[in-house]
Amino acid sequence: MKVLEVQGVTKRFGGLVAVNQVSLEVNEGEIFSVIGPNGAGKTTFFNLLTGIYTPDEGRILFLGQDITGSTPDKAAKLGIGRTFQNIRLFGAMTVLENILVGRHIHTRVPYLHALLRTPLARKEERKALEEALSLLEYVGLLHRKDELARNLPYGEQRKLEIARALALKPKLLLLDEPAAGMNPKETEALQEFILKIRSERGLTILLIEHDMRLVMRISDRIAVLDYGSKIAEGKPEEVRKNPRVIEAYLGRGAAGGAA
Amino acid sequence: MSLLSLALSLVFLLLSFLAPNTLTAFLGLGALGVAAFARLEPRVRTLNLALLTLAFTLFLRSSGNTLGLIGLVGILVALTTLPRIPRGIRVALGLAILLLSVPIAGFANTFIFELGIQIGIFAAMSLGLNVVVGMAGLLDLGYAAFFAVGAYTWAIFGSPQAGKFLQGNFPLPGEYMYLFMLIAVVTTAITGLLIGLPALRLRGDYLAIVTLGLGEVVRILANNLDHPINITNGPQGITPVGRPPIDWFRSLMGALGVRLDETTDYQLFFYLLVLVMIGLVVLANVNLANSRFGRAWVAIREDEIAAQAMGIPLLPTKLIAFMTGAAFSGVMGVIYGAQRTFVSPESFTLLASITILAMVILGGMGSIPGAILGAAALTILNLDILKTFSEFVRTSLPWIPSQVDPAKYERLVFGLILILMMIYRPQGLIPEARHRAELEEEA
Amino acid sequence: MLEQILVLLPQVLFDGFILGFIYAMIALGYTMVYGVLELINFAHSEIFMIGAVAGVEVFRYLAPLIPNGYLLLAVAVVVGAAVAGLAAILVERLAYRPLRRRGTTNRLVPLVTAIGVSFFLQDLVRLIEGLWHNEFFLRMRTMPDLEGSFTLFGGAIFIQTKSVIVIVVSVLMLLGLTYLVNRTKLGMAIRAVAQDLSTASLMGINPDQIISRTFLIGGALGGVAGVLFALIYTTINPYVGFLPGIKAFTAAVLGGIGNIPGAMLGGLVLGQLENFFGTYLPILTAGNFGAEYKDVVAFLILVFILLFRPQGLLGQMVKEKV
Amino acid sequence: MSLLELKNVHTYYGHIHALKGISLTVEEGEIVTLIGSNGAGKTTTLRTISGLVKPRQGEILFQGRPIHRLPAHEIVALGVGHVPEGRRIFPRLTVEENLEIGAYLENDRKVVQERKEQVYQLFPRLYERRQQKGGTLSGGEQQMLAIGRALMQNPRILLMDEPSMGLAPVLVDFIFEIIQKLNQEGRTILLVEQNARLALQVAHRGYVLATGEITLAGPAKELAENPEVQKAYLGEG
Repeated sequence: MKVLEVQGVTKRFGGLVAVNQVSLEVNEGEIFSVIGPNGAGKTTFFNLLTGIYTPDEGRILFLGQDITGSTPDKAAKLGIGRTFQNIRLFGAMTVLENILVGRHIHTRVPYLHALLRTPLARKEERKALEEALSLLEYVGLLHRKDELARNLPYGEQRKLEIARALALKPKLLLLDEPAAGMNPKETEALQEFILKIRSERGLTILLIEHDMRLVMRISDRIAVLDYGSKIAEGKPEEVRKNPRVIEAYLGRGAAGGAA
Repeated sequence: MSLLSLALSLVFLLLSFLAPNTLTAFLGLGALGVAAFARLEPRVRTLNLALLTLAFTLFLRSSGNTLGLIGLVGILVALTTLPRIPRGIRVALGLAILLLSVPIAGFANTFIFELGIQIGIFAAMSLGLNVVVGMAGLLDLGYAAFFAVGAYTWAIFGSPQAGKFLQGNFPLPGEYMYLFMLIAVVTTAITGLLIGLPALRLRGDYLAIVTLGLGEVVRILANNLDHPINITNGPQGITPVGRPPIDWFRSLMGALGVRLDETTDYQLFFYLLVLVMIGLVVLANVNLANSRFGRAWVAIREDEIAAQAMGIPLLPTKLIAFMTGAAFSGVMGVIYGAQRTFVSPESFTLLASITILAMVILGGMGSIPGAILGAAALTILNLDILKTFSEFVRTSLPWIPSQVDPAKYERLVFGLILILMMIYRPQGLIPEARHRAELEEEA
Repeated sequence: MLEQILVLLPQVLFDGFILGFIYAMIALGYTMVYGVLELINFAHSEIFMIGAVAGVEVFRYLAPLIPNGYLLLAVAVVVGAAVAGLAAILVERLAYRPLRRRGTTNRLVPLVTAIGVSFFLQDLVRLIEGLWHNEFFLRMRTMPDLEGSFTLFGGAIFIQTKSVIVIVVSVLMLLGLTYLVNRTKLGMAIRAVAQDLSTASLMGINPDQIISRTFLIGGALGGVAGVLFALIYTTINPYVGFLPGIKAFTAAVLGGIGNIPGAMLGGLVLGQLENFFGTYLPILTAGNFGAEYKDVVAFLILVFILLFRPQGLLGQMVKEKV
Repeated sequence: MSLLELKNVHTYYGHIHALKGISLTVEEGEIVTLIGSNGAGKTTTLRTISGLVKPRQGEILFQGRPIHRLPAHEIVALGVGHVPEGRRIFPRLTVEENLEIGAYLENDRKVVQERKEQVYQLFPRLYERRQQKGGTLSGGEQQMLAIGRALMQNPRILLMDEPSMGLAPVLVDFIFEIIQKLNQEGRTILLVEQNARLALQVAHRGYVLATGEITLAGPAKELAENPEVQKAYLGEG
């Protein structure tokens, strides 16, 4: 089944075409990576999928439903979770509270119930708390639950951001450069983690990443953006050998060097 | 240290009997400072606070000096914020101060009641604004508009005013005030919706100026809607605004052995009513803060884009915060109008909005004890200290021109408080954990 | 009714221009500071008021020495500009710069400070005037040679000499500022700091210095506007800045905040609209709603622009980086 | 004495420890490159050198003089030119004004004029567009303008942050040719690049950054042949 279908999406900022006629399809359970040089339009592409920007042209279908031009909160409610390139945690909230915010849409407490803290509100809050704690345990951050998110080390902030997105119980998870700023050991752990959540949580994952080792190892398929246009798509080996990709991104002579 | 602290408290207690004057009050405040900030054993600290409660009560009763009230508020704040004081003692001492000390002093000096009621009304409003500014991070500079809507909601129908444009028997009987407290929740929430719906779509700083403008619009309407139809009676304001009959309260108090006269009966009644309201407002604040709504507000304040990515819709969530704050203010407006029996546009200027904002900021954005402390401090400053200072200037410094009347310089004082707090202690006097983290980090 | 409207129209348009020029000059202060610091400088309305007070004091003390009204006004304008400019620099130094130094990211902090400064200055001026003259409602002394008037188009427009002065002075000011901003090195540095403060510092520009000068220029313009305001409306007090201030801010937003020609245009448009409603609202509603609602109109305009064209008439959309 | 020397520099963004003890040198006349993945601290290193962020610990010496406590505009005045990440040209200044603001510290009109002519010679494209607003230029033209603007300062060292970012291959080649040309004319360049292959081709020496630390250093040729580097940054293995 296709989780995501992007059909000819274009986004312009003034004269600049940030995303140009990009189409792609992501199947259920896949890890699909989008790579390309800095400034190639990858993050803009994510922002189009999550409703932060509205495309000038084209359509976006999520689970067969047209979500073109929807708002970020609607995209989240439909089941698209995401992380951000430059980590956007709620820094002054605790780790646990960050997860609880992630569970916002699943905590069904009407306003008056919350105001009066009725039995219904208590029950829902308790449930939310239990689930949040078990999620923290799952990702290995339980011991940090009462610390402010901003005080976590960088690697754990990245992890918490993914955990917060998981709290949405998304069907599609968008990860924007999750390995940025990680050393090889941390990257390896991240790789295990991504594979684990994919298989255990039945997720489809769309990944933007610069770390080629990570991308080549975990992606089922890869699309390459350059100058806002998709210049290649395929399995990791295919992409790696594609001359256009080598020229635009991996660097001239990369193929020769590898040989 | 423990001994010194205890000794200080005891000296103050003794002096409260012998020489209840301003100097003694400062000694008492000093003793309170030591009891709150020195490294003391929890038991010693608790004992100290109990002693000080007794001493300030006696002092207030014998002198009527409002510095004593500051002391009592200080103890309340200490009780709510200091760690490791047994829960039972917190509650017992707190109730003793609110239900015994203040009324005892109030019977001796009715100004204390007046001050207590004003503090209470402003504290409840600060708590309401605290939801909007402190939790959700929405800078509302027109908050007094909701106070006005609440006050007018009852004033128009609780006085003969409504008869000027409606058929029917006005004023409505005083007991309708309780009903109108509920109605005011609705009218102010609707006003909040009308102002918020356009304003909350805007970025933070634009929101501030638009709420300021729309707050002014409400005041202009109150000032001018005496024609073509006389709804608000214009700048003269509306009087007399009805109060609920309190025969039941008199007999209840009589049964408890409290003798009331014609001024103290309503004062004690409104004082207790305001206390109940603060209790409710605090409860609502705490409940909301620990709910999905409270978390969503903080999340929006921290990062709107990330909050949206968590499925939180911006406008509706902000509107709920805005309307909640508005409703708190509206209810207090009804009580304010009834207690003073007079409502006029004068009370709802930008100055009023900024005063409430200054209370929240002084106490600490997002902090519940902070909002109460801020309200107490600024109300006492405004109603008492500046006036006393004026008196002093008039009698002791006659060379200062008569136009320079310190009581009229609230803006100078509030402005200075805002500036100094923002520069030196943006997290407020009693910071909430989150804001402390956020604002101290920058320091 | 239509006839009544038409008869009044030339006069309404002319008066609207005068109001508009004053708004435009104040609006420039808001827009320039917003341009460099993204701060709504609430205290700018008090800088304007300080200029007005300075003008009144110059008239009070120097009128016996300078019998020529025009010369006296020139002195008042210069003093008003200097005092207001200085006050603006002081505000920046004492209140805003410490916040910048701390690197506050919370946008509420500078805004609340600005409100505090605004309130503080109102009463500070009142205190000073109270100690000085034992009164804080001030009257501008009238100079006979500034009190002339004439009519145009067979009496369709009644024009005071003062009005002509306001228009001449403000046009000169606006032209001067345009030259300064577009043609001088300082102006280029101001624009650079406004567009990208940290990159400007990579050009060797000292942002603090440029910000200080921006406050000086904006404050001086506000001060001139204050003197002209006092000249036209003759009575002022320490709280007189609030309404013109918030309307000038509206004008700045209307033109596109941060945009200098926009502020001028916005000021003129708002002056016209306000004067228009102030005059015609009572006529159109048969006296039921009077001129007092013209402020309401200004606020509603503010709300509508912010909602439907937040970038203003001449501004450009700024997108947040995600 | 090295032209530029960093000694054990630590920089923080809030609680995030972005640079964990960076030490490096740049000699007069060299091209030195910093390579590493996104978030490794390359840009932070340049921003720390030019004073946009302050190091919490460590020293930065320029011509032997400590500069790590100076504000950015004073560091520029000493001769450190910075072509920032993402170009950061002033969008509402014209091309000509963007260049003139680059020479803000030069008061001699004649000198400014001469430098402007040199830049136009280097990038004739900019001359054609000199009256256009910076924001209307294409990405490649903006990069030229950013380099030209820094050259207007006549800097002793040029810090370049990802000049190839988002550019079409043909333009990337052009920019790298310019970098080499500038170096041949005697300019010292500290180059941060994601395109490690190209960077190592033009540079004399290089440093590899990972999570705020220097993990490898050496002559560019050696680094390009290092299997670790090839695997991590050249998309091989």
